[in-house]
Amino acid sequence: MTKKKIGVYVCHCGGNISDYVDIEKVKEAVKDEANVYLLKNTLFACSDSSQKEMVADIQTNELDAIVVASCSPKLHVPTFRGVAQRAGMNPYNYVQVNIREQGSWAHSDNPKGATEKAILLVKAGIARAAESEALTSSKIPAANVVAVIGAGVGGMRSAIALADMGTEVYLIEKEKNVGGHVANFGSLFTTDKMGYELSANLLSEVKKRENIKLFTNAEIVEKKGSIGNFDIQVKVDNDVLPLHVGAFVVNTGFDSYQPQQGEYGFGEQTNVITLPEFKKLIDNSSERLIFNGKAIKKVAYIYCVGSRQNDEGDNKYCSRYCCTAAIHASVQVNKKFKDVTNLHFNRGIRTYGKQELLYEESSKNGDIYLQFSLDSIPEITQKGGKTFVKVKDILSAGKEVETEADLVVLVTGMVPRENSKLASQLKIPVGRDNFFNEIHMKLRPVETVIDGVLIAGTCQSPKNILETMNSSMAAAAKINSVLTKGEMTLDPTLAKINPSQCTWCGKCAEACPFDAIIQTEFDGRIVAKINEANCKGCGMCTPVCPTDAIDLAGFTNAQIEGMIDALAE
Amino acid sequence: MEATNNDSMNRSNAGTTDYDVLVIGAGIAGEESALKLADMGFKVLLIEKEPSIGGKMILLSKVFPTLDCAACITTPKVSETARHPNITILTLAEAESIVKEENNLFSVTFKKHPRYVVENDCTGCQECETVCPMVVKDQFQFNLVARKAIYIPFNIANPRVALIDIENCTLCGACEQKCPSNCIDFTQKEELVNIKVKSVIVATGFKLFDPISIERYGYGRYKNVITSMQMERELAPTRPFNSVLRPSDGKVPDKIAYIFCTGSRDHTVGNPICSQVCCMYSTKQAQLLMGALPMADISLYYINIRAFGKGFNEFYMQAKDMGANYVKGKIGSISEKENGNLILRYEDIVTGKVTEKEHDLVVLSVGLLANHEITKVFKNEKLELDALKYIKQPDLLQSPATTSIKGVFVAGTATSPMDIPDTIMSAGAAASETSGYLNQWS
Amino acid sequence: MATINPEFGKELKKYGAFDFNACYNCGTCTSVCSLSTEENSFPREMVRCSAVGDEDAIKESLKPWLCYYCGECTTSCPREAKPGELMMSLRRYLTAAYDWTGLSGLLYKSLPVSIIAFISVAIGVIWYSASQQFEVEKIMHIGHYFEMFAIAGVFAVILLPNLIRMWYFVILKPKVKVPFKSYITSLGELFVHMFTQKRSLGCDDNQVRWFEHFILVIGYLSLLFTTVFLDWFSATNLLVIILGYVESAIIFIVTVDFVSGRIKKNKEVSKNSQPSDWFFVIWLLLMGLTAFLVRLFIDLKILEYNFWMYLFHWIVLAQWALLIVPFGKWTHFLYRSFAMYMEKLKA
Amino acid sequence: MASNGQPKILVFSTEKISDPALDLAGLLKKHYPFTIYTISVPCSSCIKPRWIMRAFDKGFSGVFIAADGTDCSYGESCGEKTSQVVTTTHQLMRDKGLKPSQLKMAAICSVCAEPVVKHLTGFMKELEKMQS
Amino acid sequence: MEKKIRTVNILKETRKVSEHVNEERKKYIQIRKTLREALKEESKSIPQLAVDTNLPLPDVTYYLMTLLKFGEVAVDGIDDMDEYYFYKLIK
Repeated sequence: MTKKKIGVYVCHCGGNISDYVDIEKVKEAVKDEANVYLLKNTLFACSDSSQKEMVADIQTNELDAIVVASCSPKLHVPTFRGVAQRAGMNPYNYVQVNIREQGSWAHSDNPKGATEKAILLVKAGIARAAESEALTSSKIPAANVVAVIGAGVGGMRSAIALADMGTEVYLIEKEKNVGGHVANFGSLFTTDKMGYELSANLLSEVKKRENIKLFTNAEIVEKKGSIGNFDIQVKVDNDVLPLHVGAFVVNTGFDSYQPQQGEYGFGEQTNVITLPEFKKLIDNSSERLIFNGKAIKKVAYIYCVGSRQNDEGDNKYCSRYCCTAAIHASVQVNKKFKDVTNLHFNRGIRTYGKQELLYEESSKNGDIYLQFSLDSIPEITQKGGKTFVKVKDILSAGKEVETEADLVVLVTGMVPRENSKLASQLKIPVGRDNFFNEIHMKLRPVETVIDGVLIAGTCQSPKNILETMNSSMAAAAKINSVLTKGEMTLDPTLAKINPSQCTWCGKCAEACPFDAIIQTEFDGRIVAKINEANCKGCGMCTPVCPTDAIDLAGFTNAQIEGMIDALAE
Repeated sequence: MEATNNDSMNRSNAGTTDYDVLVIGAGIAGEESALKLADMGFKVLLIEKEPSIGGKMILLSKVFPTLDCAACITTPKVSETARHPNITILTLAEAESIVKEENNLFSVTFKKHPRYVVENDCTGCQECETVCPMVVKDQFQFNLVARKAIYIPFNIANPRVALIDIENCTLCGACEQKCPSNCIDFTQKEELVNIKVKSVIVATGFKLFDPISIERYGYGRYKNVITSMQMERELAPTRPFNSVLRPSDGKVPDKIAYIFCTGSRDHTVGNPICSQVCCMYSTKQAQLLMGALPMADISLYYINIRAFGKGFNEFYMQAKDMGANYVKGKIGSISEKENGNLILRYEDIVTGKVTEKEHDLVVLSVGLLANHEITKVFKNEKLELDALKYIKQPDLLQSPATTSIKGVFVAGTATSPMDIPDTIMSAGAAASETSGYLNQWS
Repeated sequence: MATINPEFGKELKKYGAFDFNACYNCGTCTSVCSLSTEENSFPREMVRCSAVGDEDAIKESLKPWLCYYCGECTTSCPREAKPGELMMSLRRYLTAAYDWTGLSGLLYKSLPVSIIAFISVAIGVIWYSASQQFEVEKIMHIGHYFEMFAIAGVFAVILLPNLIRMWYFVILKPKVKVPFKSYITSLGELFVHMFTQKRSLGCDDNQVRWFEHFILVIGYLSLLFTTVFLDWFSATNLLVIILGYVESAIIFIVTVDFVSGRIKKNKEVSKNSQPSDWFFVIWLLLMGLTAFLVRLFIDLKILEYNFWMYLFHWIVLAQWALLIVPFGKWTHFLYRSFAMYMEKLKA
Repeated sequence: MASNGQPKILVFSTEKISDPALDLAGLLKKHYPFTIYTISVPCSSCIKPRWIMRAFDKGFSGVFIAADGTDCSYGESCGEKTSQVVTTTHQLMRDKGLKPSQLKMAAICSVCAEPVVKHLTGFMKELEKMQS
Repeated sequence: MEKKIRTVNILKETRKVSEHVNEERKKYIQIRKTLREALKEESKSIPQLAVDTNLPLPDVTYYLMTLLKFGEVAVDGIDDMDEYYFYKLIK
């Protein structure tokens, strides 16, 4: 152990600490500890005057480390790290000891015990400070360039948002055309806009911006690197383009659920179609709603097709947008055509939020709603060339009701798009519902565990257009805030591998949730190495190492064991 | 050039702005927008009319569908916001007027209410609370218990410092005598502050529906009819009671009812839309209650279950599997028995019959309402509202965060009811839009 | 199994129903209704049957008659679907459905037809009086007989067959088994409800409405008795004369209140008046008023010079007896009490 | 062993979640034995078995891991990995003749002041019993 | 430490304390005293306290829980039916 000059400050916190903890006793007990060069008590360590005094102490005595025994680190670690920095000391040579929340207050019933505990805690703090290392935050250059994957309306919106914030964008679309599903939509709910208009508007905005490069018929074929510095190969038509990007926004959208052969007569009866097909029919018909040459007077909508399935189906989730989409279609039908009756066979209408107004509008139009449960789904039968739908209606106390229908519309949900290649290239985790998974639904809803790979729109979960736009822009804001400075500061509290001890078993790489452990060569051997850009400093890799070759900065064996020894006294 | 303008004095310092962005409201939407913009390097002023930032979420128990503890999720964000070098936070501050000037700057006047405690000196030791002789209903525990006239709003408040409720203060001065850091200052006065900003984000959130207007439910008259927010507090780790108890007599309830759509989807109270979160928070509370009170029966009276988000339907099915009793039918009326129990009358839609059930605690799943007072603050240009009194989003699908005023953006539940993930996304969108706007500026 | 019939809803709208499609089946209406019980839960079931178009279920149901329209369901309805008004419309619809002549439906659905019918009756009375040279004595005598025969005829030809049809829809067609003895033992129910409307006391709104209604019915029935059997207009007995005055005064005072309520629309029940409702209350009012005046004119001995007064009274009376009683709203008096009777039979 | 002969417990808490719970316990004056000492780490899954063994070697009677559980900001796998650490350490403890019950783990949320105090006082009682 | 100026005296010159506030203060002090008195001998449940103090049940709940919050009382077990907790006085 190298000899260090440590300054120790014990705070009274008014009387919050000193009323229970005998400060003098604490001082007396620790004054002879190794490395203690200076020992003071202070009424309020956090006060301005105390801070100034500390700066002066550090500078005049050339202290190597300081320990402040006061309140919870949650409150004042940044304060005293600031003190250290102002005095020219490395902020990581500062140790805070909590003798208030976990000292005087927790043991206000036992001042003697509180004092005894405070002594050991301060000693442990001193031991930790003695082993503390100066850490410097390293900076890595980061390309303020983002590859947005998928040029549906969400992807285009991400690209525009990023470009407006000053980030360069490569917008990569697998298909020949942009706009995804929405480009083929007519009227969109809760606005008076058309889907194709929205898509065209966005495309013209994309084209207006010089810092967006749009590639269609394009696909990522190779990816290397980490956040700030990814190198990718993009195949555009038949050429392969090397690009350097700082991050990805994955906005690959959804697929419409395709009913199985025979599901509600789909594929067997010609007048059973899906909602997307029906929407096209509405858009393409004028004056009269004609299907297969026959005028349609009664439309039966069957909800939750491919969503909210029971144990036999894959999709347990609710597809969120379909209730509103189907009702919106029925309202369009009423607006556009005379004398068409809409019959909604649903499992409980989920027009959440303002979308409720659409449900109300449709009801007032005279649409009829019938509710069923999964254990008794509507039966579709053919009698004499006519189609009949029969159901036990929950809303009519379980009475069986039947209607003739000219057209049966299956309200199909969203399923995750088949994207396993991209998922494995970018290492995007997939949730139980097979959609891409965010790292935390509320804290970090657009980030994945892989730094620099963000997700937005319906590849994450079913969403309507508004929600897709919000998440697309949120992803743009998040990644721009990381890349905008052109460099990234890495927190120095990272895992460190001692290569001479490492024998590469791969256990650490397996334990790391952030893909931060890579292989490298050392002395002709393969060993593990921390990719600092990805490391979050959680330390999950440290206990799994069979040769104990990994330490977490700030929590090294020496520091923790020093503390344990001190506390065990 | 309009050189003859006589306000050239103002104009001369028009180039100097105090902040790039003013964010009004420091709930999770305001915090998230502020953080993202601050991370991008913009200078942000975040003002909050309450004494603590964190909005409504910081007061919740756990959050659906992950059952994360709400405090665990908000407090890191709260402290990150509080600590960010590019963010200045003012609590107890209310915007008074916002005028858009010809140079596109916004001249903002806000009122800073006195705390009567010097914020930087208070250590949060709560010594003052022990000597204060006056109690008032604790608004942060939704009136289930009392607080003192000098008080720290709640344990995880940020800033965690005391304030004096001067309306209820007896001016005895005991706190001032007791305070170890001498931070109490009765001479503080209300201040009006004028600043200039380049852009504004409105993140003023929502109002909770007050069920007192639905007389049939007896809220306010029947002690054991409480709101879901009160139950939220009863379930929170920093709860007002030692356990989940009913307010009439401190009994551990064993037949609890939830009444969905209280104040939502209801024209009679003027709110025809669905509040988007009540089904799920009630389902969450049901799960938590089944954990806390294993013997209790929980019945949830609903119209439709809106379990639409990621993992929501699965969460709802899980609650059913755990034994939550979902009953289709809205409660028509409640009557109180002598022992404080409540009789609920409803039509069981499945059977089509009027039914009466007795419960010993009733929770009203109250909805969200628009909080539109902020529009009054905008003086020369109109911040438009939609038909439901939420902030209007003129370009809903293409630029959801823009408003009727250029340079003013909107985030979170100020636009519509929404859950926490949607709020965070909406706040991100507002940050993105604001950043794009500010980049054009230079 | 019922067949969904969207057309039925459109038909109902002609009887005054509106917005009931807005219902999202929360059941608030049923649970706030103080008359709704576990055995007889309404109005949502009726709203539902109307939306789905289950005509048979409605014809078979007595529930529309069990509702006394306090309006609580409508004011509490979160979707503004006006269940109370739907129940009112169903009563009109059922009145038409029970009526074998089909005239009720015609009059309910078409205001022009109603007006033509009223004018025709008026012309008939005037034409007849003209043919009698407007001779007061003679015409009053005939008027008295007309009254007696109209009552008997309308009852025998229209109302009785209609009641039998009601019984057919409610009991016979759905094959409800009723022991014969019940028909007799339940009669008490019929008369109690016919003369007291006891059930409406269960409504939450107030007792004043019941009381008004009660004295109106009593006033009306006793005036009928006084004019027909005691021959009030020719009576010399002071007691009978005073009785008639009191009764007619009661009728027009109460109906003035009813009419002004419908004008002011201050209660839910009076917010959505249909022509049939107006005809009913106004004609009642006119009957009370004109009867009072006719007798007054007699007592003042000025009727002879003011024959128009009696003519006017007779026109009102004829329209009442030939249109409103058999085909109009008057029938609710019978159907409501028979509904309670049949309800008892079914139990 | 502390001066009063009470068993000593070493608590590993996590900086963002369970340590705040202990802070809150103090704030709420929820008392627990003073011979409970805390070392705070970023995530409970970074605790090395050798540290725990060191604590036993040096005289601690019990070690308590206040884990993050599902709230952990480093991802869902935290709980599982922390359990792995406990399993590994249990093996080492058995080899040394220590009882597995001397090492405890529980998920503690950031405001779980009451539960954590309950856990710790309960653990202390168990250890006292074990000693006597 | 030096005693600084009592700023409350400055405010007192311009501000009056409302009647309502004084009443509420008295009420609290009174109820607090009553509850503490009632708990002196043994722990009690809320219904028992209501009987002993003649205070309405909801008031007992509200003020007792307030005392619990301020750390003046603590939970002391629950009755056999698991319905009502007992509360004891601290110190």
